[in-house]
Amino acid sequence: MDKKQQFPENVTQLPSADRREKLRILEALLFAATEPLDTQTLSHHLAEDQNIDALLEELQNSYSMRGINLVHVAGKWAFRTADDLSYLLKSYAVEQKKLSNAAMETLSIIAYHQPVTRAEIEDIRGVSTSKGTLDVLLETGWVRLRGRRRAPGRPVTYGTSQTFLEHFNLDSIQDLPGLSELKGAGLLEKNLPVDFKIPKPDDTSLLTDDEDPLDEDEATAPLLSTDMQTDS
Amino acid sequence: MDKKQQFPENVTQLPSADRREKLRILEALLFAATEPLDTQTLSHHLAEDQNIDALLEELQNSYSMRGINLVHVAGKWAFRTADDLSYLLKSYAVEQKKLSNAAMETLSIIAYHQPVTRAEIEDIRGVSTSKGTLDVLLETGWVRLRGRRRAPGRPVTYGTSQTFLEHFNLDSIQDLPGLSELKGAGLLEKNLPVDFKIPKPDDTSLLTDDEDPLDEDEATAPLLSTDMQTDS
Amino acid sequence: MADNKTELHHAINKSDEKEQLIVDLEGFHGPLDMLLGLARTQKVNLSHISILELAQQYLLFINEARKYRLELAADYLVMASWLAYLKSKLLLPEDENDEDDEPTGEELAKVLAFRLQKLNAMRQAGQQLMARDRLGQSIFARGMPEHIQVIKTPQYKADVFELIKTYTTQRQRKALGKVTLEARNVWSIKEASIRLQRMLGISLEWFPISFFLQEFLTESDEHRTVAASTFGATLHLVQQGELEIRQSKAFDNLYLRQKMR
Repeated sequence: MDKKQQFPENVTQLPSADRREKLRILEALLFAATEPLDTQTLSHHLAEDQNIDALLEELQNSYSMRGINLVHVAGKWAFRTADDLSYLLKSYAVEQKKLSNAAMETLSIIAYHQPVTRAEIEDIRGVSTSKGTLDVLLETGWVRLRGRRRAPGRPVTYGTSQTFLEHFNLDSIQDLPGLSELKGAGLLEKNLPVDFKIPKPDDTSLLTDDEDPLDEDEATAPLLSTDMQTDS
Repeated sequence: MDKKQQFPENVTQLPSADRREKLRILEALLFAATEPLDTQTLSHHLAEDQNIDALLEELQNSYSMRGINLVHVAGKWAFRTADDLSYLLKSYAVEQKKLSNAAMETLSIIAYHQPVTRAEIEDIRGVSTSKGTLDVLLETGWVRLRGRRRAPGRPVTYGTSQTFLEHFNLDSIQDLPGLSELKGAGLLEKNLPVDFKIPKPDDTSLLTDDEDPLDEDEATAPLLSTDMQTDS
Repeated sequence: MADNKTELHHAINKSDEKEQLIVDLEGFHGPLDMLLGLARTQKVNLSHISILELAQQYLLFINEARKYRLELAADYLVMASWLAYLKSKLLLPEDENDEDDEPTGEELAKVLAFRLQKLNAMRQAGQQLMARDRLGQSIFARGMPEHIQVIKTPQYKADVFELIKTYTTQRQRKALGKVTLEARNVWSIKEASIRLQRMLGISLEWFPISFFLQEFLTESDEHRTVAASTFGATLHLVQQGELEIRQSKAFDNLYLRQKMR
């Protein structure tokens, strides 16, 4: 970034008043133009014997460290916001969204049954879970990749995160109601089969006995695609 | 405050790399837009305690000799091509319908006498306003309906807009050419050059004491016909 | 327009050359504009203009125009009569008696001079405005603005009840298997009796009850409810004395007919 230190100088060091005027002209033409300009168009406005390429290069240098740059695209010249400042041209808006039914079902299964693999989720739901559903859940930050099940194919295990607890305003995952509470609240019917069980949810970060840690790169950048290959 | 100890309050003492980066940001923002930006909008993108006026002034200085200038227009900041280079840019000029003499005269009466009613305009011009004078001005966006005069018939009052300032490259309505001379000569007085009470042209959106707000539908769709009925 | 005015001045200065009076008034924007045009012939600053001379010129013009039966807008005629009044005030010696009420000729002249100056000032201001470096005419904004792009980040919302409810619903659905009931199409007895009466009206002969069900026989899932409610309705209508019913033996066909009255 030592180039930045030259920032204020550039124009004042121009060799001659004439040359400076030519640079002003090029600058104004390029600024007001509604499309990128080629050197031929630009040179119409300058004395013929001027070396326009050298002038444009000089102008490009003088803008190189500034908030806008003079760029050469497809043989034409135009001003553009400096790449590193392109964030200024973006405004970020938050869009409130509801989870799809499938995502909500998957999330609730992950919450109660974690650590759980995609195949296990599908087994509980009785339908296959699309890649997009798990993608969305990972995007919410409520679901995380925990590790890999010690089983054929070493499928990834899913669990809920700290963010999950924060969003759902839970002190701990154990605050999710169990079987008797759900029945008491009328959320489950009384005549369920005897073997109907609700697991005790557990989001401890310690891996369970049948979990292996994620591979190193997965742990830092949990790409779902990695998981998909193994899990499906 | 820790911050104050770490960063000196006075901007001129800021580390130059930081200051340069702020200048780049302002430059990029002002370059990206065609419409003038106010300091408040600009300061959203800078650390809060930055002295933005000093930064803008520095930017203005660094561009003062160039083909593009940073100008203060309509109370805001904008990059514009240098005025001495207009000869180059003639081909860029947007085709604009020439205003009739009557419309031009009416425009200056509105600008210098605002808020002003149609009857008052006619009084100064000594002739009734033909159709196609005020509506042409309203169409340019330079003139706007301000409110209604608290007087019999509640005539609509006219004034100039932000677009007017931008188009005529004025920082504020007080910068109208020859304004102080006209005021000094009493030529902006409504009646006789006796009992001087010098009005100041006023394009603020705040209504004056003898103005009422427009009715709701007029404010959103300023139809001249509404005015015709009441004003004539 | 400037040419028209010059012609007019010629016409007024040499009023015997009447042909030149065919100057159209459209060149002027009203009487004040015309007065300003006439004032220019005096070649003095507007503030030193001779209002009397101006009034005479104007009246001369109006008289000439009338001779040629030119149609003059009301604005011009109003100004003419006002100027005639002003002229008389300026020419006649001051009447010492009514100085309280009426403005003097001098004062009236001042008013006119002021109005002319005022209009002239606005006219010049308009020209000054138009001569400014205007945006899009002589100074320019960025030709290719880079617009702000709005990037929406989704923020998901869900609450814990929703979570639990979704969980229990799906677990239960699976656990209870096919027990889930679909909303069924059920015939009420009232519906059945309406239908029965309508059909019995067709004939006075005995008909098997199955005949009345024919229409529905194809849809097996509706058959049971229709049969049940039709039977119920039949009993009801018999009780009401609307229907007669007979069966030769148990489990044989039931026959119905409308009760004879």
